Amino acid sequence: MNAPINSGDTAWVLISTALVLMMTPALAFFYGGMVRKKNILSTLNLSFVMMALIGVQWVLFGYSLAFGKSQGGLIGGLNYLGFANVGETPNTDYAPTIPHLAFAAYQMMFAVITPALISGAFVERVRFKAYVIFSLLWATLVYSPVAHWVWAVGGFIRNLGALDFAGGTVVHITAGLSALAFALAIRKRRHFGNTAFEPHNIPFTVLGAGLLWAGWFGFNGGSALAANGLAVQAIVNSNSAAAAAALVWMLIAWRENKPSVLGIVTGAVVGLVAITPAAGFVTPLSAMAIGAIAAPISYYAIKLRHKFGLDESLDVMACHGTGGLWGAIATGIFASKAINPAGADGLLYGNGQLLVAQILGAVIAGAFAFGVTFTLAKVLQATVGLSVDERSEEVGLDISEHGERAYA
Amino acid sequence: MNAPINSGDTAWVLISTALVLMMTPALAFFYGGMVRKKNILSTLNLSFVMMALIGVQWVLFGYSLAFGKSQGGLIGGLNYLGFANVGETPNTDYAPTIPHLAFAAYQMMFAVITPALISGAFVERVRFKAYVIFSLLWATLVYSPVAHWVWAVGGFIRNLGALDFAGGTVVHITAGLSALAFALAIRKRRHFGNTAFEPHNIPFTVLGAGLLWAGWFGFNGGSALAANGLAVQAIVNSNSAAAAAALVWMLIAWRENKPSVLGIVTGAVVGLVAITPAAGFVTPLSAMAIGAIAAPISYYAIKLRHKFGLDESLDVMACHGTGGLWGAIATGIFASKAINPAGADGLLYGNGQLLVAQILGAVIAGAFAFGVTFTLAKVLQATVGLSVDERSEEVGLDISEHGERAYA
Amino acid sequence: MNAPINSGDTAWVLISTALVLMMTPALAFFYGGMVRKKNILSTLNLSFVMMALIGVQWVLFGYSLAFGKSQGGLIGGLNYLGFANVGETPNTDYAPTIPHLAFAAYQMMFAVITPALISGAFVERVRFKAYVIFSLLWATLVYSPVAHWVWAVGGFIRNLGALDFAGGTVVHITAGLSALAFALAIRKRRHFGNTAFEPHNIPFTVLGAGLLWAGWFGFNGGSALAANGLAVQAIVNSNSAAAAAALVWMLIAWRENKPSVLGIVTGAVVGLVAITPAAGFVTPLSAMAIGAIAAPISYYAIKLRHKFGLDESLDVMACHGTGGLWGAIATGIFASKAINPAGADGLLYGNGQLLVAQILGAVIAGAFAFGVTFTLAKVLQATVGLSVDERSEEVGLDISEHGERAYA
Amino acid sequence: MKKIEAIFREEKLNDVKQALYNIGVYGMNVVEVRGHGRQGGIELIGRSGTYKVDLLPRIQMNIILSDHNLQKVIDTICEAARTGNKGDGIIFVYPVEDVIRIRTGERGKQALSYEGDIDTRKK
Amino acid sequence: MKKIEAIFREEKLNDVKQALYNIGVYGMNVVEVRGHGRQGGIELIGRSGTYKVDLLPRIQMNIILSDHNLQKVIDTICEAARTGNKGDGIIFVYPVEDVIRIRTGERGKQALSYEGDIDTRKK
Amino acid sequence: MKKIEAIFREEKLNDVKQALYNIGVYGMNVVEVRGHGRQGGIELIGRSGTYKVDLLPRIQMNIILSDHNLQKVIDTICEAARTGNKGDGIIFVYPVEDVIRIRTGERGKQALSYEGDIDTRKK
Ligand SMILES: Nc1ncnc2c1ncn2[C@@H]1O[C@H](COP(=O)(O)OP(=O)(O)O)[C@@H](O)[C@H]1O
Ligand SMILES: Nc1ncnc2c1ncn2[C@@H]1O[C@H](COP(=O)(O)OP(=O)(O)O)[C@@H](O)[C@H]1O
Ligand SMILES: Nc1ncnc2c1ncn2[C@@H]1O[C@H](COP(=O)(O)OP(=O)(O)O)[C@@H](O)[C@H]1O
Repeated sequence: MNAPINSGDTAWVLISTALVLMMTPALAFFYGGMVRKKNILSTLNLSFVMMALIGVQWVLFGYSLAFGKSQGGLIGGLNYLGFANVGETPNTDYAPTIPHLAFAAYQMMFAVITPALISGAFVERVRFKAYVIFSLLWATLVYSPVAHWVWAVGGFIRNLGALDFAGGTVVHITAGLSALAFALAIRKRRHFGNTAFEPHNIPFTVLGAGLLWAGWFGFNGGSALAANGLAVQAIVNSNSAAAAAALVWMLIAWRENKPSVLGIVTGAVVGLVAITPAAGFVTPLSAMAIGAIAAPISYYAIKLRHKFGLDESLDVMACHGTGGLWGAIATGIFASKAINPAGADGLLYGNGQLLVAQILGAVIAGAFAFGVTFTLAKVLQATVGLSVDERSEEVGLDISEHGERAYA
Repeated sequence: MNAPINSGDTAWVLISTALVLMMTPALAFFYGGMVRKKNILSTLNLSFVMMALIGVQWVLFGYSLAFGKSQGGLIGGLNYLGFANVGETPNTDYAPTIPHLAFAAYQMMFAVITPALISGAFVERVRFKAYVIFSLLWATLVYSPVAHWVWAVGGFIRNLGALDFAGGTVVHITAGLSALAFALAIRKRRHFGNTAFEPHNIPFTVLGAGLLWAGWFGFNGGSALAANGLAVQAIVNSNSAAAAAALVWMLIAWRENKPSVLGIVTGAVVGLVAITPAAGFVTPLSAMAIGAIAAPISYYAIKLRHKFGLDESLDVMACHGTGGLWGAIATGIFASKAINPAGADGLLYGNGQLLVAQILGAVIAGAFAFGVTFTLAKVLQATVGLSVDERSEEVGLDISEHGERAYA
Repeated sequence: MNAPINSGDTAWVLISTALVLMMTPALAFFYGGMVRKKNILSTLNLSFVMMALIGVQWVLFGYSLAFGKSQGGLIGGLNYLGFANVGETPNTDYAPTIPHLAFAAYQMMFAVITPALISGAFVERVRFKAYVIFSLLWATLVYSPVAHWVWAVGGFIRNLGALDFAGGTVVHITAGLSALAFALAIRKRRHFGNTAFEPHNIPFTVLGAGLLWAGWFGFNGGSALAANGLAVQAIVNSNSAAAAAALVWMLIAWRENKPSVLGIVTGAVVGLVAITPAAGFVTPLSAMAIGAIAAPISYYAIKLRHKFGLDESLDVMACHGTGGLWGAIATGIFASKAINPAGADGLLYGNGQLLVAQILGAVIAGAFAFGVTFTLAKVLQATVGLSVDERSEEVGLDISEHGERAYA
Repeated sequence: MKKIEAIFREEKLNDVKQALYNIGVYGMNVVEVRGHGRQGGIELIGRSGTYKVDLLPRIQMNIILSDHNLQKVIDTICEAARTGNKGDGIIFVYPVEDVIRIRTGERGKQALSYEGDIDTRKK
Repeated sequence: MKKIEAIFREEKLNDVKQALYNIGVYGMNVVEVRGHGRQGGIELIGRSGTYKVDLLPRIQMNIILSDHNLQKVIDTICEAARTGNKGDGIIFVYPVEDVIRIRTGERGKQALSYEGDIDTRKK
Repeated sequence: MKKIEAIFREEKLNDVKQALYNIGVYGMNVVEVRGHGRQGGIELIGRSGTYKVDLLPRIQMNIILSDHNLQKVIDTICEAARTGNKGDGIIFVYPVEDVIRIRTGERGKQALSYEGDIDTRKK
């Protein structure tokens, strides 16, 4: 007997799917505003093209590897290849009140945006060809497995008892650590360290941040997979964390100097990252605390990155990596069964075990993402080449990789 | 016994929440396009930062002051501090079919955008510090009380029988009159009156207007607090009023000279403002009339403002203030119980009393907002200072207040 | 006895309405990025103003002509003038679980965007006055009739057995063929063929494409008129076709030269166009095939248009016309009753009849749109004049038609 | 050698450029300036009503050329850029002391020669 | 005839322009440049921390005028553009060989006269 | 005193600027121009197929300097800006009659001195 489809839940998951889809172009603008004029189209495209590439990959086999029948908790089976057996009947393992296809489509949008997030590490010099190959492999070798471990029935990190409501580990930790690994493998931009790379259009970044914030309601709220109280909790928590993080970031910067708008919107995004794993497990006041603490962590992580002279260009590690790590830990501290009985209590509610599982899960996923990415990057470097030659870089990737000029 | 949660209604209110949230960055761009290049980040931020500031304030105490247990019809009690007692169970006073938390979150977005609206009055010269303090106080001393009077059970304007479907009085009249008061308190921009301040990026304004129009479906449609016929009515009315107002604005401008695109999109926004209080009470044809009449009112109000030599820079009073006032009056004229039995009949349907209540409510709220704002502004002027010094103004607020340049 | 209203379905159709509304400003930016700086406001407005003009026209009589009681299968009757009789009760002919008004509002957004699509044919030289008159007449004489033929109960193309899930014929074929006809009637832009008209802001085009993609989930998914499995199918298919088309476009361009970002996003839009009629009738893998084949068709259609020296400026025919035609045919090939029992089987499933009906429907609608448009354009040319004089064109339409400059 | 600085309406760029190519003048560069002259300003339309702007967009085209081509180029530009309305613009002529090609190191007149240019044609 | 190239702070454009109108100088054009001089650069704020930019936005205003008005115009600009802080800018003076009005074909000084301008006023 | 107008590829700005700082040349300003010369144009990629653009973006760098530094600066720019491909650009040299610092009122060579600059170093 099939569980009946609930139209309200379906409506909510569908619109959440659209919201999360929109986050990829939003990210494109968030990133694009921060690069130089000669690389804006290239940077926009590094995000945009994931909607195409992973949009195909996910249907063909990405979903099956992530959510197909578990092969020993390590990877999904091939039973959903080409969305076979993914139809209008619910998959009761994950979302008993909506069509299975809706779950698969919603999950697709997470798979799409994650490699796009990584692209911030190597903008303004990456070879487009290498990026296409890399992200296809990454989606297959990192994203699908980690999604399986953390979210799939039988996944081994899930079995550790680790919680990840909406992708703190699956999306942000993997993206952050992979960005770090890639940045260590690829050469720096010319003049990095000597010349300031001024963001060419900060309003684009603000636009991106505004759309990301709204989209995150679908990212975190939709992860309830139903239009219920839990979805509302997740949204309120997301907003609270974003607001608190933006405020705190502003205050830190103000004390030091002046509050840059780029900083304020970055703070908001960092807050959203940090609350992602916890969104459905904590109270709004805990969410505020999580956001408020995330801000200084990322703020100083960026400074540290500069100190190390590492050209991880748009600070994916500092924003998504450390934000995601803190979120995983914070879930272990602030989670409360009073909010979500399907979750667990955290340290603050007297249970230390969750925190251990959280850290374990985060470290395993992060280390795996780092290792595979570094290997992939090195192999690509030795074969197709990771970065364009210096002259092409100076001319700009818009011209050299795409034969275009953004503005005339 | 609790009312059951309806998933369709919840889905609708959640997505409306996201839509209204998105209106704040949309407003940022609507405003940002109209200022000079050197103030674009500052202007964007005056809106954006409200998502952070009021996002925290509303959870901590703003919501409680607005919708907590009424203290004599004047202000809400402290029973919802920190969203205590605001959970997944419906608050049957306001929205019996969705989680109380969803109602509170939805209302938050209105509280966020209202002070952002006011910022149009003093862009390009306001001291950021003064603005942060002002808006925090304003949200607490003006927004929460007026929301309570108009919408809360027991609120004294509500008890007068005045109707405000989606915030004509609570949002637009308070914003407009506060903008007027603030503009009277703060000094003009240098060269105001002698030099034209050309909008630096009208496409941004068009983008903002487009997103505002879509967002308004959540603003007015979501105010039904359910995915029902009333929500549909509100959306159809909103669209009709916006369309009619934009058309009429275009025609007036055309007769005078040429139809500017800035004028057309302004007309659309003015139509949306005017229909806001009436959206759930009138027919689509009445909505068209309301929009069509709103256009000349605001059109000539802008001219008048110029005549007075008042630097209410982006015409918040002319667009939101007079638009909101006309909307309140129009509700008293066009409202029909045939559309919404929970409403009342207006003048056109033989009942003059509603009109009286409407005017009374609008005048009280407007006068209160004006008075408190003027006082706050004067106090801030005497203490932290309302505006930056003239040299900083000439350099531009992006550099002087935020240490940034928008474009490179 | 009335069918009961389903809140989930209503929520889905309402949010789809908002999404499709948003597609019009999205289109404005998609187009606006491709014109020269001096015509950006004009181009944005050609789309934006349709929200105003058709927003009024549809309520007054457009809807009635399209979906009013059929007059011999050719046109709707006047029973819905001014949205009379269009209320909160469902219209069981079309959408039995949502308010009739929601159906009418949702349909409005299609009527709004279709003439906006055509505007790509004659940007940078069209007389605004002529455009306003043209689009009003076009909506009345082409859009409403064709919508009636294809979608209305009793419509003669519908009775042929032709399928059009979300407007491949009604929207894209009519727009494409009308664009072609108009381009043949209006003069070319000065210097066309000698000088390159470089797109002035490709990021705007990417922004537009990103929002169009998300909006299309409402366009195609909403056409299920319920939050059910069919809506999900339509969304998954839309995404699959868009992704495949963008990828294939990229690969073709890459083999020839370099993959331009403008090409990639164009590919995505073309994929979405092609899947529109088929979205609710085919499998995701068929959808991918449809998108993949659409890409080269449009790619070479653009080349052909250049060869003919035709100034159909933004390739509405090549993208929407041929994309729509291919979509109509593809529906006749790939449709499967297994996906949608209310549909029909296509050639691939052993039924050749559907293909015949599809081609017949497409040809009739296309020829009709072409003929009426060409006639209208010629009449307008002889009366108010289709294009501005050459000096005004050189100065740019922003200044000459609207008295504005976009950027300062 | 001389430098010509021709300031004219934006919308005339294509026409002027084409006219110069036609007579074999290929070396040039252009920049967008805003200027004020006998034409006082223009009225633009705002949200409601108009406002005046007094710096108007113009193209400044710079051409460095040999003395003997000066008059012909001036005449060509004047013809292509003229509309007859106030605001058509103005041409300035400056002395140039030296010219150096970065790529080839050529100097002086030699550096100002282009394949198929006005001087080649004369021959 | 001379050409003045005055490079000064963006934010002084209005003041300089107004000062020049006041003394009857109407012919001018401006362009946005980025410059470096005695002022080394400025600090901008990034996401976290600051970074230094060494080319700063300046307005370059070009005025072609008769020799006898040179000093007065220089003085006027200096006064209106000065803040006293490093980075105020610099004025260059060049010789001009000829001036041609595109619309009227006027040449030389004649071409540099404007209704109600500094020379008319003197009379 | 002379004015150097060096027109070169956008992407060389950093290199040229750095090379000039290295020899102690600090006073300069740059503006983005679009130019045409021996390099006819470039092909850009559109939606489908290519199209040709004939005005290419270049940086124009203006340096006003004392006569005795002229050759060294020209050499430095040439070296830093050269790629060897068509389109590398061109340098023009003009006479300058006067220079005035807005802030200090210094005139002439005095106005062209910078702390630690090429002339100080020579000593
Ligand atoms: N004396 C001048 N110095 C510098 N630029 C000038 C001068 N006079 C005119 N211009 C430039 O020429 C443009 C056109 O001049 P204007 O006097 O309006 O044209 P017209 O001679 O056709 O009336 C101005 O906008 C300005 O850019
Ligand atoms: N030698 C020079 N050549 C060209 N432009 C110069 C030169 N010196 C200064 N400038 C321009 O003048 C601007 C201001 O110069 P700067 O030396 O910083 O001002 P100040 O004299 O007030 O200290 C610079 O940004 C640059 O645009
Ligand atoms: N005669 C000229 N007048 C003004 N600018 C010129 C002239 N010749 C070249 N330029 C400028 O120099 C740039 C490079 O010139 P080009 O002839 O293409 O370089 P190359 O000498 O390396 O072939 C041109 O784009 C243009 O901006």
